Amino acid sequence: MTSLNRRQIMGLAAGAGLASAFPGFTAYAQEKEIVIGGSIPLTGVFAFAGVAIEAGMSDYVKLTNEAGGIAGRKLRLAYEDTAYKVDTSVAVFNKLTTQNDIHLYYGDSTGFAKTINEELNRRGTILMAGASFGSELNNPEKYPFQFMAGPDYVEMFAILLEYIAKAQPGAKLVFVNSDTEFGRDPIEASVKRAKEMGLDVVAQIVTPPTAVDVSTEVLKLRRANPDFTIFHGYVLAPLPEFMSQAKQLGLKTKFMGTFWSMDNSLWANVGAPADGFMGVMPYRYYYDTSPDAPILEKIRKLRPTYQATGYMQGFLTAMLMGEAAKRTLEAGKELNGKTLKAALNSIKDFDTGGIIGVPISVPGNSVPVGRIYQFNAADKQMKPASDWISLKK
Amino acid sequence: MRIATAKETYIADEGLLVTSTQRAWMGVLLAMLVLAPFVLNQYWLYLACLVAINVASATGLNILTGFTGLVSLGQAAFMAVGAYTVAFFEGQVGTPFLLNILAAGLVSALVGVLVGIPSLRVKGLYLAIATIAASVILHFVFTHWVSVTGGVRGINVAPARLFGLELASPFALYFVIVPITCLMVLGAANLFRTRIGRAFIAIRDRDISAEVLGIPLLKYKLMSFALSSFYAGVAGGMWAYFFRVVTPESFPFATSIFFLAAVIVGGLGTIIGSVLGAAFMTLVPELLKYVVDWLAPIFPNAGAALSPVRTIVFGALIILFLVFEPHGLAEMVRRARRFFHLWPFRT
Amino acid sequence: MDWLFFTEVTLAGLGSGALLSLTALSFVLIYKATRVINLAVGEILMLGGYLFFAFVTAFGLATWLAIPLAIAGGALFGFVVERTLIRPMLGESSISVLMLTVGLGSVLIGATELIWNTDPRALPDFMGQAPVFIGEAYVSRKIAIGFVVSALVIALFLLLFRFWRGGVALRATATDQAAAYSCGINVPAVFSLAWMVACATAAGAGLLVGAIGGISPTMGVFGLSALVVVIIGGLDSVLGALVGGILIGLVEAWAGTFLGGEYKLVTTFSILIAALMIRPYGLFGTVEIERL
Amino acid sequence: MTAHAILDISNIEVVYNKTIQVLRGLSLKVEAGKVVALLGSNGAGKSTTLKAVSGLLALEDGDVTSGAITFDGAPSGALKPHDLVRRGLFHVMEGRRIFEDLTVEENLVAATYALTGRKASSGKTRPTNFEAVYEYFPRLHERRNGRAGYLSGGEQQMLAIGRALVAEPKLILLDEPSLGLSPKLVEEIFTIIARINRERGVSMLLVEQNAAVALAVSHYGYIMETGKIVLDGPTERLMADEDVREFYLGMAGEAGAKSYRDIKHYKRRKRWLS
Amino acid sequence: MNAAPASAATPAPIAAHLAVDGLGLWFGGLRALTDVSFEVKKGSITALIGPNGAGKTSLFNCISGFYRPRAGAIRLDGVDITRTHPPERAKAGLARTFQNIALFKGMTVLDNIKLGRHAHMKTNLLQALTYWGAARAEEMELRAEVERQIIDFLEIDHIRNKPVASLSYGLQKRVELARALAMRPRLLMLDEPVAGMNREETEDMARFILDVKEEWGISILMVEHDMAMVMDISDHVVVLNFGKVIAQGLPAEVQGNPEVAAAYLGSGDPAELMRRLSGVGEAA
Repeated sequence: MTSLNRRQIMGLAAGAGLASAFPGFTAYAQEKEIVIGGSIPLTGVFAFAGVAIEAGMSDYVKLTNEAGGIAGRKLRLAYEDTAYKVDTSVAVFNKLTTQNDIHLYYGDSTGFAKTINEELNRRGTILMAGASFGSELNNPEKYPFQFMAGPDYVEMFAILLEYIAKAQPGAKLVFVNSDTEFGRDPIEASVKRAKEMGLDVVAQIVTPPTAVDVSTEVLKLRRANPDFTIFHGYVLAPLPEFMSQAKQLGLKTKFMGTFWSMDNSLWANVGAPADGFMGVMPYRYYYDTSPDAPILEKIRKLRPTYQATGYMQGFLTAMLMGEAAKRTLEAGKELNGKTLKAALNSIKDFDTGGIIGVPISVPGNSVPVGRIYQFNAADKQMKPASDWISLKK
Repeated sequence: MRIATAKETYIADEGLLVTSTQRAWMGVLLAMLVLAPFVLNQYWLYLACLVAINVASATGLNILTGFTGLVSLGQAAFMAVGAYTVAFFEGQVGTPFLLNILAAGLVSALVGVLVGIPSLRVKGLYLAIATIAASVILHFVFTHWVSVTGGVRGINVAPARLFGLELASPFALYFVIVPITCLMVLGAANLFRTRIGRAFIAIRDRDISAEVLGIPLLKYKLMSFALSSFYAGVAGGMWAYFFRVVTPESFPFATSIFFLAAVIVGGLGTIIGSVLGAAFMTLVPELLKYVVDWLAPIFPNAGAALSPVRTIVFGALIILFLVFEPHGLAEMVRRARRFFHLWPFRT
Repeated sequence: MDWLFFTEVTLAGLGSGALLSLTALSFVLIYKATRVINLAVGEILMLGGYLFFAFVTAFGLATWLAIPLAIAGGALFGFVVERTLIRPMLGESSISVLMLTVGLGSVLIGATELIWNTDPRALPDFMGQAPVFIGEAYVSRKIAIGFVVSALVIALFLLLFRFWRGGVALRATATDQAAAYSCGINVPAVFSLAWMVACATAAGAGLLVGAIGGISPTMGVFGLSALVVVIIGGLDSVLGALVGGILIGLVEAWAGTFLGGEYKLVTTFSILIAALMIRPYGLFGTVEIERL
Repeated sequence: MTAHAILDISNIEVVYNKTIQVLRGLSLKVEAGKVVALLGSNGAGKSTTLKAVSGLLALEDGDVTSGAITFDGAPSGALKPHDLVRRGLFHVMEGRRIFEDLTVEENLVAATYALTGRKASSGKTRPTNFEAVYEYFPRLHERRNGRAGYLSGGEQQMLAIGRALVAEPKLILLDEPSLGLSPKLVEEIFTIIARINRERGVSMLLVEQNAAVALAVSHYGYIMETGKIVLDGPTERLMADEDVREFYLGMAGEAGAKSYRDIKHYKRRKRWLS
Repeated sequence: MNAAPASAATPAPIAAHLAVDGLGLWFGGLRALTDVSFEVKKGSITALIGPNGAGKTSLFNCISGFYRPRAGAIRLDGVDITRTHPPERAKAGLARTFQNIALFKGMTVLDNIKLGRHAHMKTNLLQALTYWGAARAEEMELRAEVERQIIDFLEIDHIRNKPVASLSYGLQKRVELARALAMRPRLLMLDEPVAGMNREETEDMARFILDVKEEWGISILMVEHDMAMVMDISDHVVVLNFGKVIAQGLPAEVQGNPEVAAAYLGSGDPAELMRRLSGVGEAA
């Protein structure tokens, strides 16, 4: 009998331990705060961006709260690592939304944005943005509760093409993309667009996602001998090797990239071979001391060392979310997907505090603005190579 | 389960649950499974469904690798075939939910048979690599057969509908996914009470002598591949309805590794091992998140800085189990059962 | 047909093929002595690259010193892994040990992310920039150097196994450890040596691969291509690693150029399956004797 | 015993997996230059005894938990198996255990590691003593470049003994050299075993199921049951023992060989020890 | 019942149970078997002896279907089975044990024995997964039969639920015999059934072999080197050397054949051997 009792006690103890280990069993108290949820890739192939995004978002939250919050309510960031895997992202989404009252959400990939879209539409309570600039998402009908804090990939290409068309009409182009969803996204549409703009895409090169050695691709490039080579679907590798081999071969082509391969510190590490690399960037860099950028000043005070491009992306995304929430609350409306999106789309000629050099509007799901920067190896910095380019719809 | 009668003593002896204690525990477990959705919140229901899907797939892989001895690193690809099948049938054909799930299993089984064909000649680790090759080729098909798979963009899947109800939330799907998985696990347990299960084990232990004992090797190896990928296909099909989008990146190679790890951690060649292993490996990363949460006050940047730890823990779990508990969780359960059986008289 | 272009593509293929061969050599050495497929080879490759990176940038060492140190670091790692993880697994099934190395790879990736974070980085240049021309055909300098180094190392091992009885000891140990002991072979030493040399080779290959493509926690996937090489060449054959590496290097180069980059992987893996159907133990692998 | 004992096993106990005891206080001696037979039924612990001597026990999770083994005047317990081989103790294991993937000659090369530290020629890939092996076993010479796995059972046994010869040992432990061999080959192999003993003065400890042929080549014999020695003596004495004659040599009393056709059902096993 | 496909050739008159006729087998240039012919009569024990490498195992492998002979024919009860696959032969009533025990280490004794019945069972995959009706009935019938006929007969009831790996060598050999018996054989092939056994264990095994023949009426073909046992229990002896039959007949006839003695038996007398050996040292 004694043993039975002891066993029961043990069972109770184990049960209690279990309950405390599984917070799902306990209810959460609601606080008067605005929570931004986040599925953020702090590990995995996209971690370099995720870490910076998290920093940017939490800094925005911090600055906003210091300034009194949004309509009197504090902002809070609730996020978890996803390792850039769709199922983990969904798990994080489900977990965070059950534990917090979430109306704003940051998602990490195109795959996740597409996966969760049905759920967003079903709930209708959340406005989501994220690290993906997938052109498919830039469709307010299909993705009514999502947006992106910058141009989509096709728009990024469009900005590059616009720059090229102006700098060298009729130039010969080569597109180089990785064989991933990310890499393939803008290619088809952009080939068409280039043709319309009188530019000549003489070759398209696709590299396997895990390419290390690019010698054969460089040989192909040499045959095509373009004036401009546009990379898409990479972060850094194998671009430096591509460029240095091309230089060794005496190719005159100019190399360009899109947002996620525009981080300054990555290129600073590459050094000389990176010289002259250009690309489209929707935001200013951390070190930009333009007078019309008070926010950058604040950021530099908060974080004395360089912050990656993902930081700006995260910061601006959080800012647009905050602005949407603010406008909704100030209009006396309840926070939900519809009201938030409407508030977001009401943003017109909005001053980002200098993160973007021109006032922006969010007519649909994207912010089609960008600027061409070029890397200067001597100064180890990306320098503006054009004015801000706003695409007209 | 029928209670044995005097006439059918061997039936009792060969039942899945031999003692009344076992039957009682199984009853408790089933009751818990039925009650769970009314107690758990959405997040834990989400995890419960994910665990169930993974259990189904891990059970399939254990049939192939643990019981038949054919190492496969292609389980994720078979799941993908199932998921695409569901997406295709749901979107383009419009057949009903359960039929689509069945079709997912069957199409996957067919692909499994194709992939299994080299297994007669190619052995051991060479075969494992051949299954990697098969998954690479399948991935290529998913990316390039745009008219069926939607290419890199993949396919969105409409919510499952059953008896006019829309099954969109984890709560609703739980009532389909968990029973299907339970049936599949039961099926696997039954299998190893019959000649087919024995044939699989014989092939694992010594394939050439199995042939002389009357077991046609190719037929049974292919059957094992078919069954294993049927399980994967059904799991993939449920996955498709659960996540409602299928892309080529949905089932990366790492998923195959995950399932193999789950089966090893759970216990190769045991049914309960597949269940425990899949549940354990699915839940560990979640539990780690809580650890990180608890540490957050001490290390302000714990979330970001400690997250590679999860990668390390995944690897370390595999290593530790292999070195210290090579027969996996199943063996630990067995030991615990023996302990409680004798407790408190001996330890 | 543009023959110059074809020649250049072929040369590039030979170059990357040599790197694959070198990595494959690491697989082969370990398999030869311990019958273990080390799926962590890619991560050890990565470790070599990061060690070199750390020695040069964090410790400010000269490259000529950092290179041997990184390779020695690989050897040390091999030694530790063999002693602590592989030896307790003696006698376990090959799939268990295979998965152990998968776990090891995961731990290495996590540790690398923890220490160096996940940014991709370029290695400090230690090969120079000037291009190499063979006749009129262009070869990237790094690729050319990689080819020469790989070829020398593999030639060295081929000669070693031809004229030194250590090769026999390695294979004897792999076939039957107890019998090897009973022949006076110091089995633990053979295991240690094989792992040390193999991991040093992988670390060295990591330097070359990292110099070409940069280093990142994901660079370990290179090991997967090398795995294809050893399966085609035969898991226990140095010659197989050489021939397989060159073959895969060429096929990848040709497929990538004339079909498109997206066809590279699928072509090599299709060849893998075809090769296995014809020769289940690879081109030069030892056929296992099956008896009733 | 006055002669110098090359091997002296004294009162050893062996436990597998820390739980299963196999040897319980076993003692035996091999005098220098002699052949000693160790007989007993399956599972009595004969192979375990040999492995305890050669140190290979550790590979199978076995431990010598008490007692002492002295080889060539020095305790062997602390030595690794390969060190023992290099000191002149060679174990020809049950089932031949040749390296199937290697050629015949490579198998012999592998055995040259036994000469490490003993012979100037130890580093060479082909020391002169290969000729001696080929002289004993001309068939191995014919097939020296063939893969050892394709040799017939008899040839594999020859190769296993050939490897021992290359190692130039003082003591050879032979585990069931007759297993699976035809009567004639058994005679051949045992003739060579006897020659090696007599021509080279190599001592041997021989484990055999074929008691008749084992006793024919030995000077002394031990019989073991369930982990200990139950009977021992010079070969002549053992062969005269009635129990040995019935249970090991298959002789029915004084009458000579008994037929397998006459075996009674449910025959009770003779207990050597009560 | 008879699953072997009918041969196009006219069946030989059913004189023998197993008839091996002019069998030839070669690998590359290496001749393993040349024109091997012999018969196993119903209800008899036939022993196959010969030097190592003479082709006994190759012959066994040809009969059980692991090798394909290049020439000749094998007939079981008059039906040509030369071209059939091993599982079909098993179904037709051919069972064997193996030289190196080939039990399935991951299974219990009972499951190992049950496995032998595989070819005679009908449960399909779907029935197996559900374990309904026919599948369960079939399993129960098998269990009852195995218990009644085999486990009792071979006196292995105390180990039926043990994993085979934990058994001693002698018991493993017995379980292998049990598994072969579960195959409902008409012809049982034993490959060195008493190798590595001492006199006492050999006696046990000999008793079981004789019982199988006498009580079950199964014909036996066995390879064995233990001449004392072979000569005592077999009805017919076939001697192979260099892949050819050099003698066959009654045990006594074969034993007296000088060619057999020269190729295989040697002196056959330990006493004689001892005399020779004692002279070895001096001679050298």
